[in-house]
Amino acid sequence: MNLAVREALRAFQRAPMLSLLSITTIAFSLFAFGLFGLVYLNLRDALAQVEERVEIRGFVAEGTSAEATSAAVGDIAAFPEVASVRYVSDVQALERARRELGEFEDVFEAGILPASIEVRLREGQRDPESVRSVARRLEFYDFIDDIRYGEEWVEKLYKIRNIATAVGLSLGVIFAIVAIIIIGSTIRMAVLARSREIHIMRLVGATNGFIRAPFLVEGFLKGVLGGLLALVLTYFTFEFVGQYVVEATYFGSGLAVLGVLAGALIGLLGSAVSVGRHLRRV
Amino acid sequence: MNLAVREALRAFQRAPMLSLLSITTIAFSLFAFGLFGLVYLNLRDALAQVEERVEIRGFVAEGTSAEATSAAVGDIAAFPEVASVRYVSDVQALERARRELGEFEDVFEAGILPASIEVRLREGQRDPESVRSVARRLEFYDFIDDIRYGEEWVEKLYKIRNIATAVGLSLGVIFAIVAIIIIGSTIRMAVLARSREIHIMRLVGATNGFIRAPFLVEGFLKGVLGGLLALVLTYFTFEFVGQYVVEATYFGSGLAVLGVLAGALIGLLGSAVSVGRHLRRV
Amino acid sequence: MIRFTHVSKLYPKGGPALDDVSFHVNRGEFVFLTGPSGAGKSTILKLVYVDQRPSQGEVRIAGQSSVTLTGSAVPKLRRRLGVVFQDFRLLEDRTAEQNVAFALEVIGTPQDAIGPKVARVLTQVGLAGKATALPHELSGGEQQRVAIARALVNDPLVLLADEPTGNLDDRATRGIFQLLRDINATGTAVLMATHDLATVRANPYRTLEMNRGKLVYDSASEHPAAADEFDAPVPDASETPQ
Amino acid sequence: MIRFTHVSKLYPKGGPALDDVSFHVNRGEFVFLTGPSGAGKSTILKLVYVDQRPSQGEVRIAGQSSVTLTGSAVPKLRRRLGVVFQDFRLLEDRTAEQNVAFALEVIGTPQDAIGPKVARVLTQVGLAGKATALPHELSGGEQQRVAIARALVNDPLVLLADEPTGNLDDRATRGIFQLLRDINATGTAVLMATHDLATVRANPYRTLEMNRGKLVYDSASEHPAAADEFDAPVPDASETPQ
Ligand SMILES: Nc1ncnc2c1ncn2[C@@H]1O[C@H](COP(=O)(O)OP(=O)(O)OP(=O)(O)O)[C@@H](O)[C@H]1O
Ligand SMILES: Nc1ncnc2c1ncn2[C@@H]1O[C@H](COP(=O)(O)OP(=O)(O)OP(=O)(O)O)[C@@H](O)[C@H]1O
Ligand SMILES: [Mg+2]
Ligand SMILES: [Mg+2]
Repeated sequence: MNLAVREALRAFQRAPMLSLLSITTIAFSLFAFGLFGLVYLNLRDALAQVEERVEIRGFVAEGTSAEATSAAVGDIAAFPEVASVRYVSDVQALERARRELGEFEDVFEAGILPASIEVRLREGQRDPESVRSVARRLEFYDFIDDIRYGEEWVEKLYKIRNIATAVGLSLGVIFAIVAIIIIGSTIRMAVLARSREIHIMRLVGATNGFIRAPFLVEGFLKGVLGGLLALVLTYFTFEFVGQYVVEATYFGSGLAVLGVLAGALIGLLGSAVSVGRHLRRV
Repeated sequence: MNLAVREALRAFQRAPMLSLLSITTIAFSLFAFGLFGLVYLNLRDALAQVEERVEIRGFVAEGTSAEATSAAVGDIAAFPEVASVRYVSDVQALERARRELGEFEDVFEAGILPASIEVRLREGQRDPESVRSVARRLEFYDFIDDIRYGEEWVEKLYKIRNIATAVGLSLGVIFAIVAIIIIGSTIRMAVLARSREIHIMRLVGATNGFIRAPFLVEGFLKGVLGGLLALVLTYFTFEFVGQYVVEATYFGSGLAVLGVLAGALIGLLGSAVSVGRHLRRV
Repeated sequence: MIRFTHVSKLYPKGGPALDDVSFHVNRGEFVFLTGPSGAGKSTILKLVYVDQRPSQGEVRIAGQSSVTLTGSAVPKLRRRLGVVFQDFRLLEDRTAEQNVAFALEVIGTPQDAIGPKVARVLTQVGLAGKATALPHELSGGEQQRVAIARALVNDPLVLLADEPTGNLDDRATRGIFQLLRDINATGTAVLMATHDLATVRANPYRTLEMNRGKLVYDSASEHPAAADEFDAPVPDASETPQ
Repeated sequence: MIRFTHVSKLYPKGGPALDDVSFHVNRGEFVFLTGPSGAGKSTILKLVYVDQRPSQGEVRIAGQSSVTLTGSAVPKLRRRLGVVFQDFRLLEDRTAEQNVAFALEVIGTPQDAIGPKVARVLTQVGLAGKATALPHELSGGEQQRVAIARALVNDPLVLLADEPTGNLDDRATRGIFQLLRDINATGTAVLMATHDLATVRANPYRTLEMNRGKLVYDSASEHPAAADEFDAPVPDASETPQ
């Protein structure tokens, strides 16, 4: 094994740039996974918070009787998805608007904001689908003029999360494939360059496992180095974002170790596939 | 030369994946340049259009005399950067608001929109810097309460353009470097793998140029293929964007040929540097 | 030890390299293999160290048959052989010393046993002073002696030597030949392919003569064969010799 | 043609490989170079084809001096020499034919002239039937003959042959030697390093004997030297021979 490690290090010397490139590519692969994994994690948290504040607001037509609205409030409260329902009169609405939009105070005059029924949903029922379905059911009340809900925002966040996941996954997979190709090619060339040596090893009684070992060690080392580099990269990116953009959650040491292992796996895989295929031909 | 091309093609056979990777990396490098080049071109056009509509609006305090405002209008018109100045009374402002923001009609009531002085700048003077400087000079008039100008939009577009240029340039340069490294490493390994052959070539009287030629041809071919691939990639991206996002301008055939030449140059460079360095040692 | 039974070898290109060859070599025997260029001498040796498989017939080596030998059993068999290749087959980027040590590392010899063994065998072939030279820093004859040292260092059961003195002058040839005789005296069988008729004539060993793939002369058929023990399995002690 | 003047060669490792060697070879001469393994025979040849430069003294070849020869002039000089290397130096991934053709391609011989030349020279060395075999598909002696064919195909001004018959049996040796004699008869100087004392003794050519880097015997010093024309520049006609 000692010999295998020595031979693997020799290989680094022989193709330093290509080895570096393999390591960097593995690192980028894991970095892409890691970065978009972090985006996913943080967006998931953000979504949970935003969803908490999701509310459906039905504007009540002027001159609707108090009985009609309170009957509706009771009905709506009975929907399985609904957590709470609240009636906001036009006076309350104006007050709230003044409070919240103080800046534009002069714009709001009495009577321009209508009364509304405001509905909050239970946890787990706040996805765009459920929100839309409750909103549709509110439309059945004749006296409800217009319905608003933060639909664009929720949908946007969901979209961002999905895009981030897809981009992260595909970038990661692409880089992983490129890494495997580079490693595989490096080893293909190393096997070609060392074919004479390999042939001689065979002739003096070396087993296939013995011949294969340095290549596997080489791939494994590259993978581990790539994984560590990826960890460093994500950490600095994360720190940078935390400082200049938003506070975010980092992943735990368990996931970090998993990342390095994933690198080792990519490295081993690239080596194993290539060395298996090429040794047969030498 | 015939021999050099044959040897170069042999090299492709020996390391097909690595050759493909070299080509792809060159393609990505040029793709990055090309794509962000296109973004730059199109943003430049968009900026020109947006800037045309840039206007500075000074809101006039209630109860200001007509003489004061018209004197100010005269003064401002004399600024070198200014193309035109217009006074908009409160009645005109409300009308315009109703027309433009029909949707929110009920929100606007007489008296809430103040009168204003609206200033447009000359072409070439519409960059954020000039706009800000004119706006600052408007502040000197006591009766001007508040000044608004599309500053965020202009600055945002400028920022996007600058970011796009920087991202494009750096991505392009990074990929170009990676391409040169991959090509260089491929050739380094090829030189190592063929060192015996190269030594023998020397012994039977081959000149250095003769030995170098196949490697240079190899790099050149990779570069040209990479350049063509990049053209195809940008073209499809461009078509896709044109169909689903916005109409955009594509670059002419002169630039396209330049791109392929740039690819050839990257390929040649990667080969030349590596082969020069390694042949000396064989 | 080695038995060829009606062995033929046809390479994909060209005619038969071996044509119905049968002979056996006993344990501890010393055998010359002669014949003109292209006669099939190297091919016989390649069949013994299983670089090639026979097209027809059977080759038995140390109790193993070419018919049943699996690919994974080949390394184990080779560790019990020492081979001097006609073209030396030294590793270009390792010193003489490292080339010899390599053959020991490959078979898992403990690290601290390697140094002394290598030094001893390099001295035997007269290259103690060139231990740290790379192959391209050695003369042709010196390279050949490194190849011989590598074949000997394992204390093999059988030594296969393909033209081991082709690049050596008369005096060096006599030295190497004496070395092979010493090895043989310790019980190692030696099968040596050579063009050097002077050496063959000067030594009273058995001679196999090949021509165009056929065995045309076997001096052993003139005098009685030694105790026939060629087919008995040999205890596998070669990995921890001495 | 070739003149060594007080030439010494010290390799970075080890003692002097050549020690104050002086001799000259005239145009069209046939010279044997003998001596024990490690004596410096290959080193002399390497100095002639400028694979090595002398540490001291001067080597002149075809009017070029090792003192003034620039690196870029070396290929041109080599094209006028034919070299048979002791270790053959064939390209492993090319056939016998391609290996020989390669030497012509490198020096820019027109494509349609290559085929006939290659076929002719392969026939001369007795390998017409093995033209499409790769080196590893050839016996040791066959590889050696490919190497000889490659050295001859250029119609060189000087043929340097390092142990060209080391892997050949007596009959093949006589064949190759006859070939070298024929070449020599057309005016090509031949400098042949060899251990084969039988051949040396059987032929009345000049013999240089080396030992430990020193020139210890020159048979030419016993009889008068031929017309001394070694230093005259030779017209550069080797690139379009015949
Ligand atoms: N791998 C191969 N493929 C095709 N033909 C081969 C192969 N190996 C050897 N041959 C042919 O088989 C014949 C016998 O070769 P072999 O190497 O056994 O000869 P040899 O007796 O060792 O000759 P030499 O004294 O020249 O080394 C030769 O004609 C050779 O060309
Ligand atoms: N590149 C080198 N570096 C160091 N020493 C070298 C180098 N080449 C040759 N030598 C040494 O120089 C001496 C002479 O070598 P040379 O190859 O000339 O011998 P030779 O006469 O051709 O011997 P042989 O008959 O064995 O081929 C030898 O001792 C050899 O080890
Ligand atoms: Mg042979
Ligand atoms: Mg020599």
